Amino acid sequence: MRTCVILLSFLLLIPALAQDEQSEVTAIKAGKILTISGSPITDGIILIKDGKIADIGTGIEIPENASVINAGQKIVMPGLVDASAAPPVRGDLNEEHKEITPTVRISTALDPQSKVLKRIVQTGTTTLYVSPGLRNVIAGLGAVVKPTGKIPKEMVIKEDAALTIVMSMDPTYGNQTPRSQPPRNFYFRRPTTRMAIIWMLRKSFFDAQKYAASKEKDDPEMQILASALDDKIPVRLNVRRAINIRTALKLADEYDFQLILDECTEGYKVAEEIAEKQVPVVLGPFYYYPGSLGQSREGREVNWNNAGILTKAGAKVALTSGAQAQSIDLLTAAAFAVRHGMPRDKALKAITATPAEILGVADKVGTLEKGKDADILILSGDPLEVTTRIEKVILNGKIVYKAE
Amino acid sequence: MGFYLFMENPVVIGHKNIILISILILLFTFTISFASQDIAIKAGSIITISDNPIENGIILIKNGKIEAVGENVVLPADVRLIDANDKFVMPGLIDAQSRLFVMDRELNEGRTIEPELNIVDAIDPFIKEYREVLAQGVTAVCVAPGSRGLIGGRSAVLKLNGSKNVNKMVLKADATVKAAVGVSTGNTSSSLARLEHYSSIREALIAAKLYMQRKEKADREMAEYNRKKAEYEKKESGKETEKKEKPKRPAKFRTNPGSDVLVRILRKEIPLQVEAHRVTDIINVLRLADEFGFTLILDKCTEGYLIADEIARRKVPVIVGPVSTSFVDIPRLEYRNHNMSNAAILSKKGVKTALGVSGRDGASSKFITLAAAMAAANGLDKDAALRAITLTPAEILGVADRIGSLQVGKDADLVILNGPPLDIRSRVEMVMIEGKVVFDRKSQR
Amino acid sequence: MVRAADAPQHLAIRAGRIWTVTDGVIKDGVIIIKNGKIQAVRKKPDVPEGMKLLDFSDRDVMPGLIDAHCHIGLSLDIYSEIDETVLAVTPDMQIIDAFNPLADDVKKALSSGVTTVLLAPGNKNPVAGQTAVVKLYGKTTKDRVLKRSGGVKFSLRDDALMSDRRPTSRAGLLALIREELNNAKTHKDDKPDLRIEVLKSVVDANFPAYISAYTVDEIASALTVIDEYGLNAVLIGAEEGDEIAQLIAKQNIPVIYSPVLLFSRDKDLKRVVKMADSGIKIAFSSKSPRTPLSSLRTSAITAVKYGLDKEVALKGLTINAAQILGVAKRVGSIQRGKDADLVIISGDPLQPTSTVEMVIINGNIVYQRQKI
Amino acid sequence: MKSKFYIALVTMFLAASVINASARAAPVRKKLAIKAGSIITITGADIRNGTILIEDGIIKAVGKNVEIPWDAFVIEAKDRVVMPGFVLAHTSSGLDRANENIPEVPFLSTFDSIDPVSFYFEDSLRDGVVAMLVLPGNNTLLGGTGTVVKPHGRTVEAMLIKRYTGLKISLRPAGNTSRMGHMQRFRRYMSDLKDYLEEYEQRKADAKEEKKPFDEEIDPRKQAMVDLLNIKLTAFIYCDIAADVPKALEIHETYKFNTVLVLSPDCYKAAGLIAQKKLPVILPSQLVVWETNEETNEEEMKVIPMIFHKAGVKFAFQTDTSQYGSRYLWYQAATAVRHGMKRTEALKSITLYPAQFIGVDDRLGSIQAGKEATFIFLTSDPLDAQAWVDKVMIAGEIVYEKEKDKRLKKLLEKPEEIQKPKDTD
Repeated sequence: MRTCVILLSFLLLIPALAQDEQSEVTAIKAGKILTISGSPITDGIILIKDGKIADIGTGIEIPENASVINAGQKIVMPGLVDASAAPPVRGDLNEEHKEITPTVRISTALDPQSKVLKRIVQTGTTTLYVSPGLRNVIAGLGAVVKPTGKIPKEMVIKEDAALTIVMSMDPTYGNQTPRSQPPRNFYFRRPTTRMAIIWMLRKSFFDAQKYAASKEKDDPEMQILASALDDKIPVRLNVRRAINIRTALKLADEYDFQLILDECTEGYKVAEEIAEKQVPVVLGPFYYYPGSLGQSREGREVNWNNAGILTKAGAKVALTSGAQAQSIDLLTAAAFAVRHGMPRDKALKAITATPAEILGVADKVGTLEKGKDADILILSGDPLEVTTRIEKVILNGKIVYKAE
Repeated sequence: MGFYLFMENPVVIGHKNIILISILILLFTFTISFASQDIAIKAGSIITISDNPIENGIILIKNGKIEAVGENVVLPADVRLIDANDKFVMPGLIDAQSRLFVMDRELNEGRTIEPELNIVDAIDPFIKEYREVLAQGVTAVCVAPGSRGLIGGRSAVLKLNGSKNVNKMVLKADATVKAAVGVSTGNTSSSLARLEHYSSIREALIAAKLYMQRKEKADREMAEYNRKKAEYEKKESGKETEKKEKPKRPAKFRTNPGSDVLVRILRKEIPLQVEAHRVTDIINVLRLADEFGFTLILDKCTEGYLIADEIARRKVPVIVGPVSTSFVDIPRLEYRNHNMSNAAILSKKGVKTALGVSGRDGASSKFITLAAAMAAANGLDKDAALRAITLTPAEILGVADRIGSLQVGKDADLVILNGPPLDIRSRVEMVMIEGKVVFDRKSQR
Repeated sequence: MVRAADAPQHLAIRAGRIWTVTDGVIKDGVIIIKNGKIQAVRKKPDVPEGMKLLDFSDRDVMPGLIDAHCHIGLSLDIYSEIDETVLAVTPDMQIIDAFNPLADDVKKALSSGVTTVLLAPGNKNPVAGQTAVVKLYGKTTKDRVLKRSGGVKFSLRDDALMSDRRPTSRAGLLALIREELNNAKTHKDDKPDLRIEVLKSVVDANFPAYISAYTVDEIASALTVIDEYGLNAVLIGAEEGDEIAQLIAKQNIPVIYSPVLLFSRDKDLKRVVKMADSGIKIAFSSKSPRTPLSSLRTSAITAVKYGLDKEVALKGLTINAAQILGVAKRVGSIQRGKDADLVIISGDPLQPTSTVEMVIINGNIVYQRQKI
Repeated sequence: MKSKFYIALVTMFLAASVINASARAAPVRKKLAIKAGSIITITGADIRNGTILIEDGIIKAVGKNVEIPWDAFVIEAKDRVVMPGFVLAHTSSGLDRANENIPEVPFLSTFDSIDPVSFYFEDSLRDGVVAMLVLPGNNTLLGGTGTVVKPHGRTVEAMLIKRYTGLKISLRPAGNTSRMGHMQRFRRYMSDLKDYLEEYEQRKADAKEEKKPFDEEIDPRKQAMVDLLNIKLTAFIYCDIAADVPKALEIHETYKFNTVLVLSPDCYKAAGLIAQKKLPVILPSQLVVWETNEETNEEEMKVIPMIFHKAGVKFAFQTDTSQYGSRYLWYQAATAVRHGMKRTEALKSITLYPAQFIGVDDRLGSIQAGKEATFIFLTSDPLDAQAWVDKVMIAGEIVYEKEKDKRLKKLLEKPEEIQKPKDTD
């Protein structure tokens, strides 16, 4: 008796699994579709053709050969975009033999088998920005990647997405003065203070301008700095304290480069200035209290509603999981941002469309629109509820995660 | 997949292998119904180890024990028949130098005399590697503390029956007490250090001897006191005349668990398993055995082939390993004079020789057959090689009454192969522990 | 043991089975050796007059084994002497200069049946130096050294990262290697520089690059670099290569695989099988002293146990290795005209129960097994 | 007239209680009635628009139509969800230092090292916790005994709910010692204790025999372990990895302790074993772990509460103040519900069950007549991410109100004037 019951159940399972194979066209029927770009669609249909959204809306008729994913009354939304995630790279994230290393491309060291990637995709993140570490003044070039593919080339969707520059105190850590003792290694160097950091920055920008003017074009490092200065590559400045944010804004005016503020722990103090300069902000990991998530001494004056205050002032804000804190997933981050005072719609944008814009991949990801990549989440309920769970994650049209 | 079936805790299902799991559940229902039933294996060739091989024989298994072995065995009515007509059946293999189930960094407490330590406390029953080892026909392993401790603690013989309950895994606790002499640390070895190992072990044994005498004395006194007390009380209850003075109770003897273990060694209740590599160390250990008369097992015994006669004369059993240094990650000093023919020479001289993998991690135990084959390649004859990974280790470790050969009354721990055991092309088809199928190639993906 | 000195001009070996590797197994054949070269391989057991005969009618003969990556005969303390780590980029360094043919471990290794090895610098330099192919025995340098310089060894391993020398990070490592290759590419001949010239010959693709990469990300970045600069490359190690086997096969890059015996989990033991199945040309290595040369054959045997095709395994020990190292003209199979590097073995070479009984290099008997 | 008299009385009462009541505490009424939009009783069904009647800080009645005495002070909470305050069955926070350096210190008590002004307690109150067992950390074999306190009060005495509760045994070897050695040390301690007790009893017997008075106390350093043996104390055994669980169970069997298991994330592997023994467990604050599937090489999500729930193990949640989300007990419960746990069970695991584990379920853990009037007033459903603790009442006394929470204001609102941050770094 028991046996045949089991047999039955096990026969019933087969069609369920058969669905896994992706046929030419896939169609998702959903009770509610949060497009983010426009207003939500009720009882809508999404057509997926070779990895892209072929069509989206209501009353679209589904082709014969299409395999249908029926999301019933569940909620469908675009895959999440993490503008600052734990990088899937082994070992040291900085090339520490000197402070200015623009040619270091973190994407060259991507680990396709990284567990971080396999996990992050199950929490709904389908696009992430990978940045070099924060130990150098000019740390190198970051890239936008998707958690799929067997070699870096297949993973990266935007190479040289931004030049990571660090104005927080991190570059000074470990540097020593050669006075007390003879230099034993390359850590006996500048900077050991904030002013030295800024000085080194100005110097390299100055050299870059000279280089841009001159004929000789044989220095790859200067080449990158130069192209950052004429807006080919956005500059992503890691800052925490209000004073640094101000300096960053000043520098951006001075050398006019395309500025993105990174981490920005005390952004709430200078929200207006940031907003009026129209500088996008990629918030760092959320801290309850100083020292809680091992952030540096600079994160002392936290405000739980940093995101809310910045948005209210009119700044463009992206919420992130934050490179250090891997226990956070973006949906939870958004839920708590709302809890602490961020408007609901802004919070949803802050983990999808906004980071996509900031990273310069808004043409591919961030919203559910015709022609964009089919990165789609199917949720059991409202995305901002802790009790809601991710049922399916679809990446480039393929189901990459399915909850048991 | 068979081995999943005997885990106490439920398999947590990954969304990928739902079908597989439901197959499992099917299997499960069957095995439940077969668990208590008698099993008969029709085998093309039965390698009993203890006696001559049997062609086209039958093995009858009744609730986990071997009921009968032979050409013509009368089968009961409702027997479950396993057809292995074209296959070889042999007893489950034993790795006497295993690290299976033992957590990394848990092998040693310190470079000290701590006979009281018990390797069972370092067992992790939740590791997955054991399935792979099982799939190579290994049904039991002996795990001992590492060689950093001079007397590192007590070893144990474990069965790979998939139980998550450590007590159910243990076939024999306190199988041996592990000691080590002259094992280099950080690949530097000084003869002085090696001498120090030897002498501090000797001191420990002398101390244990005195402890034993004190303990016995204390016991005698206590017995004496009880006797006196008894008759005193008799007098009490008797009439009031000629009152004797009340006997004084002797001070309570404070037992020391560590010394107690050493006492058991001196009383030959537990053998002392000593890891020694160089000739000088081996000689020293043999001297210790002569002096204190405990049961000695020589472990590793890398240079044993140079003094095989000495070892043979004292009838000391040896667990040789590793057969090839390639099983040791980085060649250590002790292995400088390593010889692949070590086992062969020792057993030719009449030493009771078992083989161990002594690999760098738990999963290495799966190479036990390879070790035997290589020993055979280097002069050990094939039967002896097979014996050296089944019955001999069982005898040395004192579990020969349960495992090691296919004899009536022993546990039905056996391996079914599709070819001769030492042939590289042979595959393990099925593994049984106490009559239960714990591995079955058919149910593998 | 026959002293190598009085090796005869002519030598005939009669064998129960001859594993020629390149054209199958010959039952009851004879190998005629003249001046250290194989003059003929005959299908009939009869031997011409006036020739010294070694009769192994009940034994097997196979070509000498080739260890495609090891550090033998280099020094006593191996771990300090194969890495010149003051500079990160040392393409002009030559490992042959450190090789001592009379070292103990070389003598010991003769019993393993290995007759030819690739010597390589270690993994601690991103550009480590030039490899060499040598025999374990030879009267003169000429017949001992097959290749003074077989190619340049690169390392994408974590070992190449150091806390006090560039590079300190994986990204930095790749930046450095790209920088060096770019320099070589754009190098003008007016200011001569040996280091750059060696690398130039590498980027110009006639000089092989031996790239050491074990994990998936290391291999992945290796493939990217190889593709970018069109290198003539060989992968060393490639332990996790099965994860991206198709990509390796597509760029048809041969692999010198790590000693299989370093692994203990089934998943790892099966990796080499998957790689071979997807069409990658595999050679085995001992990485001595990580494992002794005597375990080279055991490695192949273990791979066979876990599903590797026996022929592939045999080739991986002989001809494939010879081809990957570029010495197939002289060694790697029993063929007319090749060096007489032979191993007499007690049975099927891929059975763990069979033993090496005699080793012949250039027609000289260099090892003979004693009875115990 | 009469009510005036009450007010007078109450003011007197307040004057008396002002020492341990914080300044902003509302006056304690003899009789209180809470009219709540919804009441989550935990033990019974939820009640919409119900009433809770309180007398002298004790629940007299709860229900839909409880008739309110004329002299009761009525608290209107129509738009609030009232439920029993959360109970935390295990924490080592709020101590100046969680562990001693010596491995065997069963005679220590957290009562002596609790820091009442630590932010931890203020935060806990804000997060709706009304009782917590403060135990020593997990770095000492026999860590000492615990104390049940409420996160409110200026002194430990004022905070105290139950003294001398639970003894921490940690199976994680400290420093670079091995698990073999760790277990050896434990057994040694127990066998020495056995010897000691035998001799003690012997001396007692002798004294009796010789008709001498026997006034020898049990060695105070051993007292706690003795109480453990005769079930006067509960053993909170910490398992650092799954392999420690079998050992914990063995200890439980051998010494017949009254045992609660404190688990690390890895211990989910041993859920089956624990279920067999029907032991209560305290889950780690990290509820989701990842395991690499060896066949597929994929990362598989293991949801710890679900694994124990399915195995039929009764558990309580614990929190980690530094971690995102999991610093809130409601978040832990909500996470479990997300992955399929029954809502009622989840809520029990942060109220009733922990109360039972630490032996205060006679007073706390549910809303029932006879229990202490200790509630939290929530702005919406407890598992709702947007719900805030609006008020906390302990024994009929309002001890926390959100709008009076200055610190929270500072954390959520924009500072009035933008002062120049001083550069010290």
